[in-house]
Amino acid sequence: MNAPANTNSLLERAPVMIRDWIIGFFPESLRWPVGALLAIAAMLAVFGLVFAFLTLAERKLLGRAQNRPGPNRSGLPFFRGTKLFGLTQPFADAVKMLTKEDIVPRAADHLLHFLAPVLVVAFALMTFAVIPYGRQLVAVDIDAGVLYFFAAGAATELAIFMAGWASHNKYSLIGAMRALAQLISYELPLLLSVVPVVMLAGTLSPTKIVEAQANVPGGLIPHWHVFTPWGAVGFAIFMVAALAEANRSPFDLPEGESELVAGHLTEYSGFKYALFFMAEYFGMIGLTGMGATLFLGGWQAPCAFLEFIPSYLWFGVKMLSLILFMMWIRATLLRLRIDQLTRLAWKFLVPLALINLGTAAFWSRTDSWSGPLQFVRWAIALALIVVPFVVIGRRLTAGLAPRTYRYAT
Amino acid sequence: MTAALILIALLILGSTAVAMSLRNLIHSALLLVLSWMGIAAFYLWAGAEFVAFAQVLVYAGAVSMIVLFAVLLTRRSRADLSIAPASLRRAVAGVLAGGATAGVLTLAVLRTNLQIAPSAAPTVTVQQLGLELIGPQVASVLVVGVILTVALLGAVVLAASDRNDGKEDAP
Amino acid sequence: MPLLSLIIFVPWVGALLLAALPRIGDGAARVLTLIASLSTLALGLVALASFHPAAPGFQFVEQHDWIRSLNVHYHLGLDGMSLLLVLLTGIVSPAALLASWKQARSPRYFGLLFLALQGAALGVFLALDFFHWFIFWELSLVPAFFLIKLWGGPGAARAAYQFFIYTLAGSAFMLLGFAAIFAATGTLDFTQLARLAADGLLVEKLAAVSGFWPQAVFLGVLLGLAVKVPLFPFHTWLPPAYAEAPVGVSMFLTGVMSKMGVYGFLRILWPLFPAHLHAASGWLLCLALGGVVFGAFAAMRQTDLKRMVAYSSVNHLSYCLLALFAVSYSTGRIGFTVPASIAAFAGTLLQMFNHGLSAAALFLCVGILESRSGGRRGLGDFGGVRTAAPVFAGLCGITMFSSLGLPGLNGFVGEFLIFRGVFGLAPCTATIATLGLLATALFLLTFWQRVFHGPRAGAASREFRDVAGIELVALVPLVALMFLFGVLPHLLTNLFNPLVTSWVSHINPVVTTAQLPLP
Amino acid sequence: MTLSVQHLWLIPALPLLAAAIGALTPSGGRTLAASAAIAAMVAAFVLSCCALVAALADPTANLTYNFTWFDLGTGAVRLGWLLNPLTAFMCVMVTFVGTLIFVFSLGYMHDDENFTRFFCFLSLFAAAMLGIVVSNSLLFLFVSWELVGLASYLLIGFWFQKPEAAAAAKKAFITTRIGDLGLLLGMVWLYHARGTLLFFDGGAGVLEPASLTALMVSTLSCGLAVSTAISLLIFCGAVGKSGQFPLHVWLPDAMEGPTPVSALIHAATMVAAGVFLIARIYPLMEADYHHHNLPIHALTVVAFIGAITALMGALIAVAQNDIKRVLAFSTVSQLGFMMLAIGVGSWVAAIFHLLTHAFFKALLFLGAGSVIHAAHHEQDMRKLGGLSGPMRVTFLTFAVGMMALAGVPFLFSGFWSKEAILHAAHAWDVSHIPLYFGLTAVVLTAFYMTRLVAETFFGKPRSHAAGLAHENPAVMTVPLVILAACAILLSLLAWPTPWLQHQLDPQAHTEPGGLSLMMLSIVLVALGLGAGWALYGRLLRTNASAPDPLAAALPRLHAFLAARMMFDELYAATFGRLSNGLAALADGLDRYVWGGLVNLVARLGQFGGLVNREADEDGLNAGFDAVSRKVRSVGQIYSRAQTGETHGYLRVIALGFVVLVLLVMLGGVR
Amino acid sequence: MNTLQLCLLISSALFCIGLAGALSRTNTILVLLGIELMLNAANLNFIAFWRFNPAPLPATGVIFVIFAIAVAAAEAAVGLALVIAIYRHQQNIRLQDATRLKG
Repeated sequence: MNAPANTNSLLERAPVMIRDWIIGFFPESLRWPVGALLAIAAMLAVFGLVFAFLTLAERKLLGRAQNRPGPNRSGLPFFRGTKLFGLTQPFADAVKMLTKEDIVPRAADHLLHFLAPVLVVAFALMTFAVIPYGRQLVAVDIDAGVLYFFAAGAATELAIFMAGWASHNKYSLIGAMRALAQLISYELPLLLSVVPVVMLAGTLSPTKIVEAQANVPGGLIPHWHVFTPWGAVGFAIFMVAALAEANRSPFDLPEGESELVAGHLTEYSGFKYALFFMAEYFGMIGLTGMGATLFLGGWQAPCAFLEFIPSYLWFGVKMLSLILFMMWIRATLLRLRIDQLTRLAWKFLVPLALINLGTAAFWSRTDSWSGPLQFVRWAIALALIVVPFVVIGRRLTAGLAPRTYRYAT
Repeated sequence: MTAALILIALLILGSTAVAMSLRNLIHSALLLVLSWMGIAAFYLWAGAEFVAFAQVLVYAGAVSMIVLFAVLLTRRSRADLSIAPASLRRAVAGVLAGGATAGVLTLAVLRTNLQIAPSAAPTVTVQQLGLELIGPQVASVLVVGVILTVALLGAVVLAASDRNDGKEDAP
Repeated sequence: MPLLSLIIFVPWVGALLLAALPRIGDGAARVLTLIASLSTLALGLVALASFHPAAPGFQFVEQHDWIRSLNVHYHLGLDGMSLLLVLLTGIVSPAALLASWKQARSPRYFGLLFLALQGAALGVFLALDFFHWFIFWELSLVPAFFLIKLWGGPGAARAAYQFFIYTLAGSAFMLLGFAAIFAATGTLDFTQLARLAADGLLVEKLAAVSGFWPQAVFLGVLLGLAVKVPLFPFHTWLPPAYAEAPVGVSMFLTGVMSKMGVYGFLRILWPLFPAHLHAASGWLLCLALGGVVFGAFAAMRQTDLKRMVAYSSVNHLSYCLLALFAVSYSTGRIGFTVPASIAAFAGTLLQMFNHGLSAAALFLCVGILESRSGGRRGLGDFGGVRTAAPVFAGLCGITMFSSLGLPGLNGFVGEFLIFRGVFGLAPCTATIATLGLLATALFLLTFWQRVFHGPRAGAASREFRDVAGIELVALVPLVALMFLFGVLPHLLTNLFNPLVTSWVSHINPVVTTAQLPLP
Repeated sequence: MTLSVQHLWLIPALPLLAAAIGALTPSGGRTLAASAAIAAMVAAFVLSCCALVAALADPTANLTYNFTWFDLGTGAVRLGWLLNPLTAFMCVMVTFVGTLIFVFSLGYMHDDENFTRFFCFLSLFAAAMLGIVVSNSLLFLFVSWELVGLASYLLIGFWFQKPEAAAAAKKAFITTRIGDLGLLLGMVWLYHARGTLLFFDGGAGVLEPASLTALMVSTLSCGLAVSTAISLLIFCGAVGKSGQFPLHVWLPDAMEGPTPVSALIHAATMVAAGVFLIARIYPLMEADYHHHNLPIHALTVVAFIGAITALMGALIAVAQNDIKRVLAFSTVSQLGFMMLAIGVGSWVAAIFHLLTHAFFKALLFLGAGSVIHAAHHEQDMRKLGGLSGPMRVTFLTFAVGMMALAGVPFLFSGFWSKEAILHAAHAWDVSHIPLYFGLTAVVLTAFYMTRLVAETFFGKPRSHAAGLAHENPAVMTVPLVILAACAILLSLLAWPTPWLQHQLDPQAHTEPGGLSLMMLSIVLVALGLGAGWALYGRLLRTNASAPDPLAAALPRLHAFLAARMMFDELYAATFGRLSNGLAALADGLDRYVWGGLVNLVARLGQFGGLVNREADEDGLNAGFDAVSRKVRSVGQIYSRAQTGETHGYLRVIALGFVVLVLLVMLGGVR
Repeated sequence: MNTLQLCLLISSALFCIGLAGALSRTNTILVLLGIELMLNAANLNFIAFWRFNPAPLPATGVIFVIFAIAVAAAEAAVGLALVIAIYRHQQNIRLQDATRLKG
């Protein structure tokens, strides 16, 4: 990709310059580990804060959605009486979590009980290594980045099982089983929705995928994957699967408060519970980050003349918008039953993803069509997607009576 | 370079040895997962990233899940937890056989003089692998695809426990 | 217009129609069968109209590739002899159907099998490639077997089996022979084989394979044909088969089926293996003579009328063979003269045709007698039928005298020519053969005397209907034809005269060592 | 008014037409059939006369008209008509006698229900006979010859209800058929030798000098000339048809037919056909006469056969009691005379005797017929008697016939024709035996005729039927009178001048005199008549069962002669048994030898099947079962190794692997 | 004793531990896991040889390992399904009890 004119704007290169400056202090041999440590520290800091404020944002958003203000009581020790709009609420929560008593059931398998939250957070954090936050801002640029991302994601199920098994509690075990079933069911559509992107970009490395979505000089529509027919469907399936992977809203059955107390988290309390909570958010961040990278063009600006805004800002905006979108869904959609959930995955998303693969293949073959053929291309691609969508959709809901809405009178 | 290798080797061998000797199935299963992670690390050490992540994804992600599910589904009887006397004899026989094979293998490895080129770890990009797979190996890819589907369906059929099936098998 | 294929397949189409209409009434089935059978006569006459005897070789030739890998062609052709036999079939089969008009139990099946038989017979006379010739040859056996077995008399089953297996065994050898020929020459077409044989290549090719093959192939084909004619020692299947068969079938068997054998000799054996036939002709003459004499004398001993007529047809057919073997015997010898052999061949063909008519008519008369006596057909079962049924007696008398060879009727001309030819070529055999003539006269007159003369006795004593209606329609044409061909034989001889002359001219007088001039 | 040779075929055609009409008319149309038949005969007679006129115009010329019947190969089978004095005379005789007999039959067959059928057969017979006479081709002659045989068969077996008639008809046909075979062979040989069967074909004909010399030249291996062989074969036919010595047995039995039939066939025409045939091919017969180094001459055979037949016929006639049998044997004897005449070289005498004999024998037969008719079908002389009174005309005409036959001198034609024969026999230089046989025959003829007349007409009626006899109506007696007149008038043919001789054979020289022979024959005739009268005339038989004087004198000889010299029994013993034996052989051969062979093959097939099944059962299957049992036992040993223990298997694999690697390592396999 | 031999030693050690485990444990699942280990040992060898192979491309070793992993996964799935089926049938999963398939 030819570097656009303003890649060397100060803001753009600031983080890299800082890092080089710090590394400069260390001897050659230590340079690599120090660089890695620095990246880790930066990520922890940034995402730690982002996690904190995300919890607040979520509670404020839910509140507003349910026509109530949300947390606005917490204040600073010394600024009594000032309206902080609940900004310090996360810090208050953090203190609460740390100080609450950590109860471990006697019959529990202590080792596994302790190991479960640690592994969950560890694997969640490991996924951040490959996400490209900016033009050169990627912790580890390995060739099979996307695969690494999903491998790490897959490991989290292990930890959930440990949690469910170790707490020696029927509810937690059943909750773990349900969580596992959901996670495994949705891992497939998640991966399958990513495959077209990899096919079109021709590589598994996230940085190259983002570069593949660089702006064509003079093109008005951003050259992102989402703006192609298969890209859109892929992105939609990816987002639904991501929701399920992160145990978010419509798919948050495992710790459905109303039925299963907290699923595999029932026996956890205090800091371990907080860790699980943090891991969930990190998972969400990771998934939305990878979603943005794959479909929304990562740190690419929508169009050439907006290049002057630094790449990592674009990435941030996109990621946060996705997260807020997830929260928004949490506020609106109802929770799905376990059989609806798995049927949606196996009978709807997987076939659609496979067909999407077909459309992407058609799309890549017909790249050379130009002029009026573009519309034909678009029409065929859309048809290839919409028709199965409608057919499978109707077949799935064949047996159900039409939805009746009873508004509160 | 070899330090890392030795470390990884210790991790793998240690976890497998302990896993094989533990009585608690879940623990031995999880330890095995650890050993698979060790093997993935070895692949990383050898430079085959793709294989490593595939190993992690397949084993840690999927196989471990099946193993754990299998363990859970077959836990009712307490009998298997206690080591029956007969199995002690079997254990000794097993270890002896294992030892014999180990001795022979090490003898074989040490006796053969394998020259190695002192080159750096060769890196193979995913694209090269992809081209290789789609190129000459396309047949085997398809075959593996078929095997996996068949295994999937077979497993479902075998494991599915519908009511009347039970009666048929009653001796 | 593929006339010859039509001739062969119209009866078969009729058979198929019958098969396809299970609910057709008895009357309709009989009429349909008759029409299909008459088609042969009609088409034969059409062929006769546009047949010019003088043209050499075959006419109305149809040749299509059939099995290219085996070099087998669907090759049909018509020459004087085949036309004669087709016309004979055309005349005899409707008569046979009319004869069994009342009797046949289920006329539909009877018609079906009969038409199949007729088609196969026509196929044999017209096919010129061994492959489908042999198919027709074997195919004619199957319906004949069932007709005899299902509609025959008390001993029908045994007779049918003997007939079938005996003929089949014979033709199995013939098949082997032709397989050898095909292996050696690569072709099964009679015309080509004849050309090969003409310039000695056939024997040469067979000998090339291995020494004894020519003789073996000749013997095989000879056996196959001999069983069918039947030549003397191989005729034991004939009397029971003809006796047990129902009237119509025995008429067809004696009228047409036996002619296949003689046709086979003249069409296949003689042109293909002249030298071998000459070599073996001494023995064959004796056998034919045996057939003539023993056939006639055996007839004298028979009490069952049908067996008697069967033996008489053995006798008559042996005359045909006598003539052929005489010609082949005398080729190359001093006694050989062209007019004698022409007369012999002409006599054979005429005898074939005339015997077809008279034997069929005789069987019809015996059938009529049998129908009146409730199935009994012993010589002693009747007496004085002439007083009871004068018209029938008259017609049967004419038939009897025609098969006796009385001049003025059709039997005489053929026999006279045969004797004229055989005497010229082999005088001693001719003199012995006259014994046959005498014996024929003897047993026929005994039959006539025991059945027709004397006071009314046996079946004739009771109510004995004179011949009327259908039987008359069947019998009168045959008798009329006997008179016609008796007085005007040139109607027939014109057909095959050029053919016979060409046959004789083809005999290259292979002068073997000076033999005894005239045995 | 002359009849050209092209139209000669009309003579046989007319009766044939009448026969066809007779056949087609239902049994009711009696008058139509009869009138058609008689009209046809009269017309034929008129035409014959015209033909006679044409023939006598130039006696030596043989007028012929040949046409193609059907072409065969390069040549063609040709037939033709021949007109010469011989043909003409025969046609006239046949038609004239035929007409008279037809008229007689009107009366005789009047109350027979198959009346139309009778006339149809008679016309058929006449047509066939005329066919023989007019034919110029031996082939057409043979055809008519066989048709004559058929007609005689039908007529003899006319009353087919009677088993004897049916048997007689069959016997007649078979015996003549035997003769015909000889004729057929001769004809075929002639055809083969000369390539044609026409008598006179402008030089190429069989009887023309060219072919005769050719036939003479070629001789058989046994030295016999071809012409002799052929003529002897043809003579066999004549022997059969004319009832000569070996084949005469059918003639007496032929009397079973109605008397007009006997008259027509066995007096006038059919039997004469044989003589006519030999006369017709006389040149062929005579061809070898002048060659002396030949072992045998045709004519000598004919002569001797004729002589023997004449004597034998006369001898047997003496001992017969049935009128018609006596006349039958007399005919045989007279035919012997004719053959004798030809044999000794004078075919003209034979033909003359044939003509005269036709008339008076027909007269005798018809006379006998009217007697039988009157006596209600009583034929045995011993039962008749005393008919001279009531049947005056029959008696007188019968007497005329008797005297003509016996050869009463001068007045009757029989005397002249017999005289000519004896004269010729006397002139024959080969041997005189035929002459002596002839003379004895003359005596015997006179003797048995007088016996016949005496027994039948004189004395008293010895049976009730004879008693009732009365004269027949005119339709029967008129033909008798006419015939009697002819019997007398025919002597004119030879008496003043040998006119007939000149017509038939102009060049033949006739040596004068020979008066002593004539006187000798007159004496012999007188002797015969006297003896006959002596034995039977004077002491008339009183009743039917009275012993015959001759029988009393020579009992065994008379019994032998009464039994017709036992020929029937002889033939039955020899040929009858031979043919039955041969038939039995043929049938046995078929049933047991060939049938046996086929069954043997069938048995072999079954046996083969049996052997195959046994071998298969014991040998193969048993062996196979044993082997499979062995394999299973070995299998069991091995299967114990399969314990089902997975660990066991794994352990074995591991140890196996170890051993393998050790082998590879230590074995030094590099 | 170079690194390749070291790797081979590690893999053979892993192989033998798997074998020993498979042989000694009665619990079918562990036997299956032992076999799984032996398979992974083989994969180790492949990668080791690929790693020290003078001509690393084409990466046949790596591809083989990928296929081996896929097939091993399938095998594990079917194996464990069998275990469940056996369990349902004989209520325990002791391998030495499952001897119905004997000769």
